[in-house]
Amino acid sequence: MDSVIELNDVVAVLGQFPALAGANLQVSRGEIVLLQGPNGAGKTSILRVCAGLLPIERGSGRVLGIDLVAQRDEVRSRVGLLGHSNGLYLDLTVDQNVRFWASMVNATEEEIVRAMSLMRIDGRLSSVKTARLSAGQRRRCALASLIVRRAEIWLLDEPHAGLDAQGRDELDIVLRNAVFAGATIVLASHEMERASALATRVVTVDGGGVQ
Amino acid sequence: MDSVIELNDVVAVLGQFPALAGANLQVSRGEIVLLQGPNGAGKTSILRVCAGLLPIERGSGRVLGIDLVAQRDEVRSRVGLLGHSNGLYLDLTVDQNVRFWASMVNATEEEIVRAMSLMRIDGRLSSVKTARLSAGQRRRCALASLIVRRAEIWLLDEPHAGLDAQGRDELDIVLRNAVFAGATIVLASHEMERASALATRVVTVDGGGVQ
Amino acid sequence: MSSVKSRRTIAVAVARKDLSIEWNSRILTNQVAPFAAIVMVMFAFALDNEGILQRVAPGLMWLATLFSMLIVVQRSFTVESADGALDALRVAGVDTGAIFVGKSLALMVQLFVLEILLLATAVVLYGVEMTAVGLLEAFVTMVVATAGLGCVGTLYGGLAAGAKGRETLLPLLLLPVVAPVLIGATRATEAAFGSGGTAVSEGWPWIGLLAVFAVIFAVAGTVAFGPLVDE
Amino acid sequence: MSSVKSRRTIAVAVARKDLSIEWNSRILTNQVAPFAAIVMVMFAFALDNEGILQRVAPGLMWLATLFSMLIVVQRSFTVESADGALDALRVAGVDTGAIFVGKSLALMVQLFVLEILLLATAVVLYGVEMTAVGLLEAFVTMVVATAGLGCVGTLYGGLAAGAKGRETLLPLLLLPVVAPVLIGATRATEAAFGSGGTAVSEGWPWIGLLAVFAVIFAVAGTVAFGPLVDE
Amino acid sequence: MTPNSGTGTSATRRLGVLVIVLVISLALFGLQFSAEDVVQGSTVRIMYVHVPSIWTAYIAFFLTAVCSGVYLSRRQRSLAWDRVAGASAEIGVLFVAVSLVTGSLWGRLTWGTYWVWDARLTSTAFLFITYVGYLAVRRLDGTHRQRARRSSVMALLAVLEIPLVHFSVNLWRSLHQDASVADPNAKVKLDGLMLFSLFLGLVTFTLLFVWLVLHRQRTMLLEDSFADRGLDVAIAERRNEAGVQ
Ligand code: HEM
Ligand SMILES: Nc1ncnc2c1ncn2[C@@H]1O[C@H](COP(=O)(O)OP(=O)(O)OP(=O)(O)O)[C@@H](O)[C@H]1O
Ligand SMILES: Nc1ncnc2c1ncn2[C@@H]1O[C@H](COP(=O)(O)OP(=O)(O)OP(=O)(O)O)[C@@H](O)[C@H]1O
Ligand SMILES: [Mg+2]
Ligand SMILES: [Mg+2]
Repeated sequence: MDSVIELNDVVAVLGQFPALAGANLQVSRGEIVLLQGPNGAGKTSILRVCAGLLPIERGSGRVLGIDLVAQRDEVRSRVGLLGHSNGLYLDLTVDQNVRFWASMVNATEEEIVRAMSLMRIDGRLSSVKTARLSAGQRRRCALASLIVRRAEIWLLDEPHAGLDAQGRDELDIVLRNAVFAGATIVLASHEMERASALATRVVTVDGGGVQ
Repeated sequence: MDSVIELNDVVAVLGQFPALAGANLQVSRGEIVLLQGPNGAGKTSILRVCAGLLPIERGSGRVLGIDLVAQRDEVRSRVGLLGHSNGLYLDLTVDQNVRFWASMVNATEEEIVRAMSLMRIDGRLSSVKTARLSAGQRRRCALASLIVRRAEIWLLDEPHAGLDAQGRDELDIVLRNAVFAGATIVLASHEMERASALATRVVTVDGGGVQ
Repeated sequence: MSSVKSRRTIAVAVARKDLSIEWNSRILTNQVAPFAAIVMVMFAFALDNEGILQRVAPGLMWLATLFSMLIVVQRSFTVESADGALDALRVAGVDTGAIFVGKSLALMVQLFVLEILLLATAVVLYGVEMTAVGLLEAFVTMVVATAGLGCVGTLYGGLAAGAKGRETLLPLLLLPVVAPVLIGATRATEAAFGSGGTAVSEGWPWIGLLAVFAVIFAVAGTVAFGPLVDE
Repeated sequence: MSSVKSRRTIAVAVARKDLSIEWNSRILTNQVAPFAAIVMVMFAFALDNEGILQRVAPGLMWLATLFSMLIVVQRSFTVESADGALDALRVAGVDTGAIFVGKSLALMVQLFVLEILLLATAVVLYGVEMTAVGLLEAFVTMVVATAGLGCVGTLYGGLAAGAKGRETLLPLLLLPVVAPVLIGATRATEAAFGSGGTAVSEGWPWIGLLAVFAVIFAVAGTVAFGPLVDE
Repeated sequence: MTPNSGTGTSATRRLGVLVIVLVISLALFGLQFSAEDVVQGSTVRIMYVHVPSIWTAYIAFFLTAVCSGVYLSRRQRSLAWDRVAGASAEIGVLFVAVSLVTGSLWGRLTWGTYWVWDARLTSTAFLFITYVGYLAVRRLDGTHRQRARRSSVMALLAVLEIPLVHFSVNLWRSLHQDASVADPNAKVKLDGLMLFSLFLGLVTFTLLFVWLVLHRQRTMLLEDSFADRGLDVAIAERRNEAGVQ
């Protein structure tokens, strides 16, 4: 099956507010789709819907052929999400964090080590509580935890935010390799130059819909 | 007096760790200095030292001629800091937040209105709890609260993060105007293109020191 | 910033801010008050078979107040540190004494509301009866005790607000310090309730004690708050 | 993910994670335990004039446990939602039943440690004497009661974890449910302490009741946790 | 929603009339025809409200649980079940409240106090709180389906408390009447007319309950569709945000 994500006129509400007011999106395997648009447009919401976190109020959606309305939970085990927040346990060390998420998908030791060295959080940092890390180091830790998941679909919300110049380049390489290995990527970003260079397709989100 | 910030061999510790290991920095009035460097280099720490938040362990520093070791609290009322976190009260509405910070420096109603419309958080958003805002909208709210402070020195930690394309341009204008009105700006950023275009001088931070 | 007028405006602004946070989030009414009520119900349930409820009602009421106070204080400083607002407040360079006064006021208002509720609960659940004078005395007790609790709570809360490890100190620091308030307020309220045949007049000396406590910590707080919250 | 083995590994991983968070932050040992201890001291303060302490000791011990439990449960889900880890956990698509088991286990361990401390405190403060059999019974009571509390705490804590408004529910939801535990455990412990001349043998039926409670909520939790934490 | 159409149908109107008739006759039997109690005198008449109301509450909560179970078990879940569950719980809470009030009044007369921390009284109070909590859970923000899913789980747990209330008197020594009517192998202490009035009360309250639930769940249906209507407007506004900035 070709299109791994398809949203049809999806409406999703936060509180009373329709963060998505009829959004349509088709993504086929191997694409790197960039969602761009003004603040509050609905990018994060789209990613959360695709991850099966935000329920669909109206309309329909399928991810990897699984219905987002009926079987949201099935979807989750097959996608990986990096949100605005890092999803770390701040009282655990870098090492403990990555290993915990790894154990959720029983990743091999060797994968863990590779992910951590890729994100350069091995060595001194590995034994520091994530609460004490600098902003960028925390982002790296989150990315490492994501890498070990080997997800089929990567949903990334401003993945470059906080990373230093070198980190950004490294991340791009990681993402390209992931796609090369069969993954599909949807990312939201405001850094047009870099992100559009990475993306195979750019989609504009605004007013809770896709233009 | 010409140089508004000067740090001499400043050592500052977080927990046991020397986040700054002998940093030197001179900034003269009207400059826009960009701190750039790898994650964990010490950019945030430098800004926090200049804001009088992080105490100086060794070495000496003066801001606006005030000694950072002896009279840290004097410094504070004259600088404005935007950190990685926004410093908002998440249970208050956008409007309540901005007005609170405004009342700390008794800013005029007219200034408040201007700041909020500059950051485009007036209208619908002004009555939404900041907890419910999107990442970028929250950043805008923080910037509005900063603008009303009319500080002499602006210390900005990745001010562009999360802002949409238009917001970034608007912010640059705001900063240039502030400098035009006599302020001095030190900002840390990883977005070299945009930040270095804005800055009058670029400084590289690494290993807790300034190269 | 140092002129008296502006200090007052800042204190007011801070107090209003804390209260509107409470107003928006309703933590006190929806979470703390039920918790306190539950504490008292549980007491009643665990102790009633002894039939001593009326006699210990005042003690229980003030215990419940203290536990709830822990939550309120922690909350009052969590909102500051949640998104780094405390830093912003420090950098705002406003007089820390004013901040202390503002936060204490807000805390007092919340505690007072809470105590009114608890008093009502005690009357209903524990079948307390009071004379007019007793009611007045209970009221004065609550006002004075609250003043003290507000100050000491803010003072130590500020200390606990800073770096991570510190917050673990709050209950440890706070409860011993407020023990005198517990005793004083309990005795005064016993007099007000006439529990165990105590006369209303016996209450006033205790209220005096509470007043002294309040004054001490009001002064101490205004002076010491700045250095404490500061890293 | 659904094979039994992997479910077990996940439950273990989650439990270990929660426990090492506790180990790193020491909230339980530095904050909750002292709190609970102080609670019991305060009880001693507030009630001692009656000399009824020994008789109500069991009730007080379990009250203190319940209050502490509220804090521990809230904490156990704050760490999840602080940096959005709960979302990450949901997206990890692991069996929610396993998560429930894991978090419950961690909670039980913490509660049990706490109860040991409280029991010791009770023995010291309230001068409780126990026979060997009594001690055994007290021990069994604690194990069974803790199992129940762990499950129900995790279940409702999960419900309270999500969006803002919810957390305010926790005390409201938890109180009526744990009331039976409070009663059962208190009575059983009374028997163990021999408070008010109750015979040790009287305790066992209550322990049975506690066991039933534990089983019900263990099953309910494993099934219902998913739907509840889910947005 | 046209103004003249309400939540009633001819059926519910007939039911309503029947309920009114029954209430009147219950008043007559309870206050007039039935004899005084040997010990309690006239105060026993409170029983004809106190007991039926709590039993009706039991019925209501069982209904809530059943509907919730059905909602969860069905393949394609219909919110109708959830609405009935919610309505029934609301009315149930109402009836528990009635029985709490009448009970404590009765207690004032017979035990000389409104409230004692007796097993049944307390467990009843807890039952009340539990379902107040259930209603609070229903009011949490979220979509209708989220509401349905959460609350039905809650309902299935909460219903377990009813046996606790019922048997509380046997579990713990208690001031309160033990199951004298409900329990089969008890020699019924009540004379025929009293018993009749009691069951008349039960029938009356049950029908009253049915009548109320029918209306309530219809108003809920209207509320939900009204909320959806509001959403349509919000969606239109949201779409217009596009491009304005
Ligand atoms: C606030 C006070 C009271 C509460 C909360 C209360 C609660 C209840 C409850 C829950 C039941 C249903 C028992 C069952 O069948 O499961 C009940 C039944 C009954 N109550 Fe009360 N009650 C109260 C006061 C009283 C008083 C003061 C009396 C009379 C002295 C009384 C007499 C009865 C009788 C005769 C029944 C029916 C017996 C039976 O269970 O079959 N109640 N009450
Ligand atoms: N409870 C609420 N009340 C009103 N508006 C809300 C509420 N919750 C969310 N919103 C709005 O819904 C939108 C959420 O959009 P979303 O977070 O997807 O934006 P985004 O495209 O990710 O923006 P950003 O680029 O800033 O991350 C925001 O406009 C926010 O203001
Ligand atoms: N308690 C601690 N133990 C060990 N290392 C610590 C501790 N606290 C802070 N650090 C280290 O101190 C440094 C803090 O640097 P700082 O936050 O200034 O970096 P930065 O230049 O702002 O980085 P970024 O670009 O990611 O924001 C980080 O390397 C962090 O790992
Ligand atoms: Mg976003
Ligand atoms: Mg930084």
